Amino acid sequence: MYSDKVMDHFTNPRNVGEIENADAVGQVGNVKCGDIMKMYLKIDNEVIVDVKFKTFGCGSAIATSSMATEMIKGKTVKEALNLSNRAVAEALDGLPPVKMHCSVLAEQAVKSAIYDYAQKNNLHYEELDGYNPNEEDDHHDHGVEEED
Amino acid sequence: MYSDKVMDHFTNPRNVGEIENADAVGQVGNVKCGDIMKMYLKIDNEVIVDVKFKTFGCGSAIATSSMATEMIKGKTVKEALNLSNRAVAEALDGLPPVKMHCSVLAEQAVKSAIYDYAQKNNLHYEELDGYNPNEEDDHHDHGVEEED
Amino acid sequence: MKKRVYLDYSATTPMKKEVLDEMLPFFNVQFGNPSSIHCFGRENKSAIDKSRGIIAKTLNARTEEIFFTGGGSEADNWAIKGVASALKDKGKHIITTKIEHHAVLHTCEYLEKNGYEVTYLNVDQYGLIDLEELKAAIRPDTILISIMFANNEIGTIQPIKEIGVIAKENNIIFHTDAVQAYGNVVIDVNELGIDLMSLSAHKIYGPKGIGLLYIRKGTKIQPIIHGGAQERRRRAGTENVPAIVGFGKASEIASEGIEDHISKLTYLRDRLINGLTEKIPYVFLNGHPTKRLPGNVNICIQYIEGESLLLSLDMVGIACSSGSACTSGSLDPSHVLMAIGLTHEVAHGSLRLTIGDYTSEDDIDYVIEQLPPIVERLRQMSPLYEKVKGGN
Amino acid sequence: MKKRVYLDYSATTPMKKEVLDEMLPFFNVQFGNPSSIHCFGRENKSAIDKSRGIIAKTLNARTEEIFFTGGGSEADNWAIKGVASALKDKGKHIITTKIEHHAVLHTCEYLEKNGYEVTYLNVDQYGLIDLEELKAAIRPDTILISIMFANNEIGTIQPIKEIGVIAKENNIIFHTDAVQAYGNVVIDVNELGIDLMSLSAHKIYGPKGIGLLYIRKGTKIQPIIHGGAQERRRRAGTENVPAIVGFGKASEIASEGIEDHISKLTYLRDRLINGLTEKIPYVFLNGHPTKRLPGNVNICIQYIEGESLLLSLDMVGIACSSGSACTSGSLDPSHVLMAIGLTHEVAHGSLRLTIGDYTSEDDIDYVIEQLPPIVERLRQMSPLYEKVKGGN
Ligand SMILES: Cc1ncc(COP(=O)(O)O)c(C=O)c1O
Ligand SMILES: Cc1ncc(COP(=O)(O)O)c(C=O)c1O
Repeated sequence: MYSDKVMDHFTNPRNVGEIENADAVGQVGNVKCGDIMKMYLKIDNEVIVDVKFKTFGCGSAIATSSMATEMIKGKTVKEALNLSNRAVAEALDGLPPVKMHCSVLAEQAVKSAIYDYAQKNNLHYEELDGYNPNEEDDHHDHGVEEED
Repeated sequence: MYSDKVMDHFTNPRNVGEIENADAVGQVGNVKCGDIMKMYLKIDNEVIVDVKFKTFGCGSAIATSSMATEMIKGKTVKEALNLSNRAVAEALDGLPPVKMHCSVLAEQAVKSAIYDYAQKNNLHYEELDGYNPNEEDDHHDHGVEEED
Repeated sequence: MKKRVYLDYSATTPMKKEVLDEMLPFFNVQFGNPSSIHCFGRENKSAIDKSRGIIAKTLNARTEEIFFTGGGSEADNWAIKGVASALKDKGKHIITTKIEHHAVLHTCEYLEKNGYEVTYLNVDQYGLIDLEELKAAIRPDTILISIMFANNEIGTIQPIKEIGVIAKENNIIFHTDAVQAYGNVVIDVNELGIDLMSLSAHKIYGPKGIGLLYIRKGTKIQPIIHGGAQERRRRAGTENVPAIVGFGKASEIASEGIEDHISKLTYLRDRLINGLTEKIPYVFLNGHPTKRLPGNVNICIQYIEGESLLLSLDMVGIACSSGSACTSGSLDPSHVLMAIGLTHEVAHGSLRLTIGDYTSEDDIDYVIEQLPPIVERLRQMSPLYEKVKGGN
Repeated sequence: MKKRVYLDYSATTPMKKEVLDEMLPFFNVQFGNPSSIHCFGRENKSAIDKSRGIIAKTLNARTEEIFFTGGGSEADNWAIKGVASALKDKGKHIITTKIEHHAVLHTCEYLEKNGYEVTYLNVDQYGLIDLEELKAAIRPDTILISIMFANNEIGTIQPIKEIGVIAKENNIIFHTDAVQAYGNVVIDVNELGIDLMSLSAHKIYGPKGIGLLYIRKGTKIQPIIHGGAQERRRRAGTENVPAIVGFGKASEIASEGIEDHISKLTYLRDRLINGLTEKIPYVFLNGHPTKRLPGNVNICIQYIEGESLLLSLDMVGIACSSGSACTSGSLDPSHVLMAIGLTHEVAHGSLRLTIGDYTSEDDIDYVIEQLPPIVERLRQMSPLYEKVKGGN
């Protein structure tokens, strides 16, 4: 079902935990769908110097959170904003179709944390234009195949 | 499916053939249903001294014809008229439900032959009262179970 | 080899060796079509009827009331659509429950789209229906009551006898999906007033792809698979002889050993329930404490999600499920857990461990030993657990 | 041991050893429910999809166009009822033939009772439909053309490609029951323009109780077995993993050896036809001399009845059938033989001998040797034969 990479990040997730006095915190997902991701960032001079996450969710939710934190650690905020869900999924050697929404969630967790950072510090990132963390689709598609 | 007795009478049918100058000939059944029995009797002084049959039909049609001829041979006409299909079936150690109609046919073949004898000789047998060989039910039930 | 503990007997069971041995000759020696009159097929009719007889006896039914199908789902579909179609002139109202298997629920939904009305009875926190609510739901046009014998997720056993009485009093056909109950509960169709009952062989150590519908003589029902004259013209298709023979053998074994089976499974079940609820905080049992299948353990482990639990358990060789195996393609929390009043959050953390004939006390103790650290690890990752940690 | 010659391959086939070997582990080792995510079940999803892929390839279909069912009859029911239900707003007219298998015919009759109209096309003396009659039967409300690929009794192969073209031109869904054709005729669903196709494993040396419906992507069809999400939500029920795996293996073997299979069977078939028609007077072949299944011999032996023939042949170890095995419960002459214009009398004397992979030339010669005296013996008993004897 899952690639070895997914299983590795599920079994040994990187960057689990919280950051006290984080510069940015974002939380996405909802219990109805069974996935919640919370991300903490430490940002220094526009560089993400530390990142931690907590996730309630399935194996791929945990693995994508872990992978996403790895991918943005040490990157600039702008670089982090350009992280796409496909990139996370690819870095994990792919996800089953029904699990692609987990990678979307990971992308959104990053965005949501940076949005928090922008709000707090009165910053503007054009990558966040039009982004509203509360507008997140409650009934996102889980990718189950439709009949034709 | 069939009892050993049925198989025995099917494999070694008794009294197959025709009787030239028979005193009575009867034929019942029709090709639609796939069974035709023809019976020839030699009657002497109200006693069936010889009997032969020809049958187009399934294994049990042949076996019941054979058994019926055995059962009436040497009997009086009256005794033969009292031969019931159940008696023939029992003598064969039973027939499958869907094949019970074959024993009915055998009973009717005997009746039909004796009817011919009665007609030819202007005789009256009360056992034949109400019997009309042409009234035979074309669409007789083959005993296949009905749904409820 | 790594330890492997199978605790998913409600999803399916391994076939017993005696069952397979019984089936083997029918694959390529006595393989003929039972409808044939030659020696390759002829005896197969009696092999089928022998199985039918064995199974009928375990249910106190008559041989000719057993009709084989391609599985439990087909039997459920048949019972419901078959009665709906046969009695459409009498009425178009059906009563069922909110916690049925999807084979019943989706069939009912299909009928709703085709002019029928369905009442879905509520269940209480234990998963039990309310007999008064059932009585109140009955209408002059009610043609069928379909209530499962035992639930596949939480194991709750319904008051079947009482339902049978109500159905009879109101002259309504009573169908029960006993796929999970059969082999785990003693079933007497006459004592319980059951008119139609669905069973499936692969839940009782028999083959997959074979089930049956018990049809009480005189019950009005139409076929749903039309064609050849098999199963006394009620279910077309070349008979699956090996599977039917295997079903018969599995039934025989199950019925002979049922008392021991029940007491052994009940003992292991309660040991597991007690072990887990004692060792792990924020855990509670779903379903009824005693009116439940002997092999069913269903718990909610708060603050974590079921799939990650399953994966972690799988890594230590423990196989179980989270909600119904049949629904794990979907990610929505189980309709059964919602019907007993759980929140989404809690329902997502459900774990079903189902015990069977090859489960040992060691297996149970292994789970009791392995699960707590897994739960702790996942909770440490969970943002929902943060809030409660303080009070821990 | 007494010689036993099986010549009833169209009724069912023995399962090949390679097929059984492939199935065995799935009974009690890798037995898990494919919907489960643990190690007992997980790999079974891929085992199923592997089979699906193998079978798809043999048909030039896509893997995701194959949907497993509980047999050929269920597939036929599904195709017809599924389309009828999906397209009921477009129309309620279906075209089929008079010589379909009962799984198609009785399904059509059921629909007729439920507001649909069905045209049953005639066939000629060889069992072939008339393409002009088909074209003329098409109406604006025609939603489905269901015409069998090859007939199970007389073996006649229809002009499927031409039918496919007509269906396509008129934008009508085309279903074909290819239960008998599969493994005996090369089938390319794209080249032949087939939208839906029913197959059954037990006719190609695979297990009983498993079939499939090929559904061309985009074809409108509703499920008939509702429930769990199996088969991409189109056919509910725990997957019959061993049988699906066996079906895959049987397909693979059949497709790899199909050319040899066809030429071997055709040779034996013609040897048998020639031998019997030469040796026995008043015998004629039913079906088309060349557009017929490679293994099918169907003859009428005048003046005698089929069952007594079968019994006599069985006693010398020859197993065959008279008309469809599925209909032998009934005593009416076969609807197929009536449709090609035979009289009742003659139709009752039909014999179907179907050849398969384990048939040898010796077997054929044995039949040619054994049958004539049996026929003679039965004719001597037949009152119908008296009339013609004179001219003999
Ligand atoms: C042409 C045809 N269609 C359908 C079927 C039914 O297949 P099954 O026996 O697998 O239900 C058969 C065989 O019985 C057949 O020969
Ligand atoms: C309660 C219940 N009903 C019906 C079914 C369906 O049975 P099958 O998988 O044989 O179609 C199952 C199991 O999947 C079940 O647990």
